Amino acid sequence: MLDRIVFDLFAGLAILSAILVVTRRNVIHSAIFLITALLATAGIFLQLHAEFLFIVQIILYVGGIMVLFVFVIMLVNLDVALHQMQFRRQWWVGLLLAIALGAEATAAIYIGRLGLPGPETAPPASVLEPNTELVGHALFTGYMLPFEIASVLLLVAMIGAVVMAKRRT
Amino acid sequence: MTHALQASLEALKPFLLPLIYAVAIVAVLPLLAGYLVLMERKVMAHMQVRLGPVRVGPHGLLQPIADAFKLLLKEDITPENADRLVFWLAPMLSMTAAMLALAAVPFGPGFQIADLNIGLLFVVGISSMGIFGIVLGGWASNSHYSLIGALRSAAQLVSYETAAGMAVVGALLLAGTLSLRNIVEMQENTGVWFIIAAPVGFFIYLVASIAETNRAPFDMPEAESELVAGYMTEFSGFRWALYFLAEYTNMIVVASIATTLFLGGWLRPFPTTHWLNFLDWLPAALMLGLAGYCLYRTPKQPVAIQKLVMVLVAGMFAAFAAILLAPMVATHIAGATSMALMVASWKPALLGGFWFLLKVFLYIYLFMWLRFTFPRYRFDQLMRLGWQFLIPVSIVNVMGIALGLALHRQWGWPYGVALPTTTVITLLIAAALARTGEKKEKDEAVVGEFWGTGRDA
Amino acid sequence: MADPRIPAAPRVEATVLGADEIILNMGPQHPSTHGVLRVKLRLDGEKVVGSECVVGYLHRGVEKIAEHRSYQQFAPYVDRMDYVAAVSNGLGYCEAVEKLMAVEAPPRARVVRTILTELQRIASHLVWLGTHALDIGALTPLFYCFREREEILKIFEHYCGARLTTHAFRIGGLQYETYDGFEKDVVQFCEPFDKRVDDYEALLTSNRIWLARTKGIGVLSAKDAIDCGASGPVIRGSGVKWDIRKAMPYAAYSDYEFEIPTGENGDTFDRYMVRLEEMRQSRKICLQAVAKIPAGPIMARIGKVLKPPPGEVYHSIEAPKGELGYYIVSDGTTQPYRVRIRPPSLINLEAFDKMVRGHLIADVVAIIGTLDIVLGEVDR
Amino acid sequence: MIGTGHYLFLSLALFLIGVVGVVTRRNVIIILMSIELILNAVNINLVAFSRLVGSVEGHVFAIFIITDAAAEAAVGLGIIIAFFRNRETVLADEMDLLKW
Repeated sequence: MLDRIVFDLFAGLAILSAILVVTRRNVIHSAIFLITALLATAGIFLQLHAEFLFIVQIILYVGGIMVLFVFVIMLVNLDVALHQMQFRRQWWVGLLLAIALGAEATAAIYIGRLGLPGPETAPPASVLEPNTELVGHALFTGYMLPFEIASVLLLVAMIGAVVMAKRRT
Repeated sequence: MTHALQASLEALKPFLLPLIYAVAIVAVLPLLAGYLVLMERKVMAHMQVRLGPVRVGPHGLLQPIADAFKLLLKEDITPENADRLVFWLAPMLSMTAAMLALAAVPFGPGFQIADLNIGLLFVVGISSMGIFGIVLGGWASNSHYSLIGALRSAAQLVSYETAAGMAVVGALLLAGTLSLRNIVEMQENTGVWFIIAAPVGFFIYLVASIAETNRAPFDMPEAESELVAGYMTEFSGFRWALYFLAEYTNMIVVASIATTLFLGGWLRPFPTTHWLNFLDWLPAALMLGLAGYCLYRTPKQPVAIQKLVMVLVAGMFAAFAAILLAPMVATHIAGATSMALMVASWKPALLGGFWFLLKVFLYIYLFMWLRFTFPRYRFDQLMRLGWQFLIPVSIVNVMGIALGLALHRQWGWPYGVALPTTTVITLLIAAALARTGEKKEKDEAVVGEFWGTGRDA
Repeated sequence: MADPRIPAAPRVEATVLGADEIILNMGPQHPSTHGVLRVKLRLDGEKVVGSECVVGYLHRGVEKIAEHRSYQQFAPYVDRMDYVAAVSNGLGYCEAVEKLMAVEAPPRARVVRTILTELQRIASHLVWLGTHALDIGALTPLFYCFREREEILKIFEHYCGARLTTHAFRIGGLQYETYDGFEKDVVQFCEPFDKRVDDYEALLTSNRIWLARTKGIGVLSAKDAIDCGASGPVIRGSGVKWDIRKAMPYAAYSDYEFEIPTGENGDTFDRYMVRLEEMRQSRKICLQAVAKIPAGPIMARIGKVLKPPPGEVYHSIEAPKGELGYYIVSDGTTQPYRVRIRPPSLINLEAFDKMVRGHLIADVVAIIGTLDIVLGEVDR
Repeated sequence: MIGTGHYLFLSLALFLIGVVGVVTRRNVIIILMSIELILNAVNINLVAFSRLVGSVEGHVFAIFIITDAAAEAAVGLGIIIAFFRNRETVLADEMDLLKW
C-alpha cells in the first residue's frame, strides 16, 4: 500500500516533469524540471533498494551534471532564442514515430510480462544489503576493467571538453 | 473504528520519534541561526574595538528577534524583468537543501532523525543541491551582479566539493563505514579522534568547507565590495532572510560533518581516559558559570526591563545546568530508585548533545575569526588554490591514509606509528607542491603584462 | 572638442559586443566606488576589456560659486571638495590668495599650518587605508584606522570647533591661536603612532592574500604616470620622486627633514607601501614642527576687505592625494574673476583605464581604492 | 505490490518523452537534456531487473551509465560553448557548417 503510493508519487512526478522538460520554452525551466525528474528517479531507485545508486544519482547527476548544464545555459543565455520557433517544422513526424515506437514497446512488454516472474518471487530486499559494500565489491573485483575504462573515458572527456571550450587565440 | 485508528497509530510509531526530532530542529534552527548572527556581530565588534549591538535587550540579546521581525515586515520586491517562478523558488530551494541535510546528522547518541547507512553521502549530496538555490536565484534576478555571483558560486562549489569529498574519503577509510553514527562509535573504539589520525584531511576539509559555505575569505559569490551582494542583490525581505538562514544552516551542517568526522562527534575529549572523567561535570559547571555571570551583570543594566531579561537569561542557563546536572547526580545517589535510574540513563544523550554543540560552535567561531582577519581572495586565485593545491593534496592525503592503514593491517605496524609516518609524508609532498606552485605563480605574475615597467624621470 | 592629434580611446560601447561579453555598470550606487563614481565596464567573462569612468554625479559648481563670493567667503567652500582632507584644501587656497596679494603668513602661522596639514594627511591616509582594505575584503583594519583618525579629529575640534569641514585657516594666517595643550596633544598622538602603523602592517603587509591581491595589480609605469599627469602617492608608487613639499616648498616644509618614499613596480602594493611610509614621515614632520613653534603673531596685516591687484596666480600644494592646484584670476574687485582648481583625484583617475584593462572585476575595486579618489573633489 | 512491469512502463514513458524531445526540439541544450532523460530511463530498467534478480550488477551498470552521461554532458556542453562563441546560436538546424 505504502509502496504503491510512493511509486505512483515518484512515477507521476517523473513523467510530468519529463513532459515539461521537452515542452518548456525557457531552457532554464527545462533544466529545473529535468532536475525534478532526476530526483523522482532517485526516489524510484530508493524504492528498489538501490541506496548507493540513489545517492550517486543525487551527487553526480543532480549535483554535478545538472550544475554543468545550468552553468552553460547561463553562459550562452540568449533572449533571442526565447522568441524563435522552439520545435522543428516536421515535429509531427517525430511525434508519430515516437508513438509508433511506444506502441511497439508497450505491446512487447505487455506480451512478455507473462514470462516475467511476479513480484512474489523476487528475492527479499536483504539480498541487496549492505548495498554500498556489494556495489563496491562488484565494481572493484568483477568489473575492474570496465571501471578503469570508464575512468579513462572520463579523462578523455575532460580533455576533450577543455580543448573544445578553450578559446582559439 | 478505534481498532483501525489504533492500528494506524501502531504503524506510525516508528515515525513518531524522528518526527519530533525533525520538528524540534526546524523550530530551533532559525533561532539558532539568528543567535549565530548575533554571536558573529559581537565577536566581530570586539575584535574591531567596538561594542556591536547593545540597544535591543541587554548586550543586544534580543537583536535577532528584532531583526527577524524587521525582515518579515519588509516589503518583498520582485524585479520587473525577473523570472517570477524561479525567483520565488530559488530561496526555498536553498533553505530546503540546507535543512534536509540535517536529517542524517547525529547530534547525540540518541538524537538523530535517521541513521542512514549512506548517511555521510546523503549529507554531502543534499547539501550540494543547495547550489541550485544560489545559481537559479542569481539567474532569475536578471541583473549582471547576480549573474556573475551565480556563475562564481557554481564554479566555486563544484571545485571545492571535490576537495572536500576527498578529505571526507580520508576519514571514511579510517572509519570503514558511511553511517555517521558508526563513524563516531569507531572513534570511540579507536580511542582517538580522526583529527589526530588525519590532520591534513581535517585542514583540507576546513578550507573547502569555508569555500563551500561562501564565507570569507572565499565569499566571492556575494563579495559586497565587488558585486554589491552577489546572487542576493535583488532579494529583499523574507526571501533574503531565507538565503541568510540557508547560509547559516549550511555552516551548521559543515560544522556538524567536521565534528562528526574529525572531532569525535558527541564524545568528550579523550573519551577512554578514565582519570579525565571529571570532565563530565564541566558542562553543568560552564552553564552555572554563565548563569552566575548574567546575575553579576544584572544590576549594571540601565533599564528595569533589561534587568528582567538578564535575570531570565540567567534562569535559562541555570535550568540548563540543572538538566545537565540531574543525571550526574542521579548516578551518584545510592538509593537507585527507578526514577533515578531513568534520569541517570539520560546522561550520555545530554552530555553528548552538549559536547557536539560545543564543537560545532567552536568550528563556527573559527569561521568567524578567519572572516575578520583575512582579505578576500580573487576568483582566479581561489580556483588556482582549489585545483592546483587542495585537490592534489587531498588525493595524496587519501593515498597516505590508505598506506598507513595498509601498514597497520597488513604489516602490523602499530596504529600510532603508521599514521603519523604517512601524515609526515603527505605534509612533505604538500610542501613541495606549495613551493612549485609559488614559483610558478612568481613566473606568471601579471607584472608588466599590459604596460611596460620602464622607469624614467 | 576632440583633439585630432590624440587617438580616440575606444569607448566602451564603441564596437559590437562579442558573444560572451557583457557591460557591467558599476555605480553610481555601489559599495566600493568611494562615493558616486560610475564605471562602465566591458567584461569578457570576469576580465575587463574596456572601461569608462563617468563623473559628475556630485558636481556642485564650486568654481562657478567662487565668482560670486568674496575671497574670504569662498574659503569654506573648498573644504567641501576633498572632504576627508579639508585642512589641506584650505591651505592651498589661502596660500594661493596670499601669493596673489603678495603677503606672507607670519612664521608661527606657517608652522601651525604645517602641523595641521600633516595631521590631515595622516587622517586622509588612514581613511584610505581602511576603505582600501575593506574593498579587498579585510574588514578589521578600518576600525583600527578610524580609532587613530578620531584622535586627529579631536585635535581639530579642539582647535577650531569643527571635525570634518574645518575651515581652519584664514587668508593671511590663522584666525585662532592654538589652544592650551595643543603641543601636548600632537605629541601624544604622534609618539605611539609609529607602533600603530606597525599594527596595520602586521595585519596586511605580510598577509599572503593581501600580497596576492595587490602585487602586480594595476601596474602604472613611470612613463604612463607622468604622461597622464598623475601626482601624489600614485606617481611616487611608480618610482618617480616627485613631491611638491620638496620641489617647491611652501608653508614651513623647507625647515624640516623628511624622506620621499617611492615604489618600484608601480603596482597597488607599492602605492600601499608608499602611503604607509608617508604616514610615518608625516608623523616625523609633526614631531619636528611641534618641538619648536615660533612665538609671534598669527595673522599678517591685511585689510578687512580683500582687493587683490589684477592678475593671475597658480599655486599648488602636495595634498594627501597629490598635487592640488589653484589658478586664480583677479580683476581687482573683491571677488575672483575666475577660479580653476586642479583636483589631484580627477587627474589620477585618468590612469584608471590604463591600469584596469586585462584585470578582473575584483581588481577594479582594488584599483579604484588604490587611486584614492574622493568624488567631492573629482566632481567639484 | 509493485511488479517489474510497472517500472518497465515508467521507464518506457520516460524513454519516449526523451525521444520526442530529441527529434522535435531545435535547441541543442534541450536535446542534450532529452538524452539525459533517455539514459535515465535505461537506469530505471537496469535497477528494476537488478531487484528482480537480486544482484547488484544492474547497479554497477547504472553507475557506468551515469559516468557515461557525465562524459557526454561535458563534451556536449563544451561543443555548445565553442559553437555559441562562433555562431551565437544554440539551434540545431542552424548548425550547418562542417568547418569554420
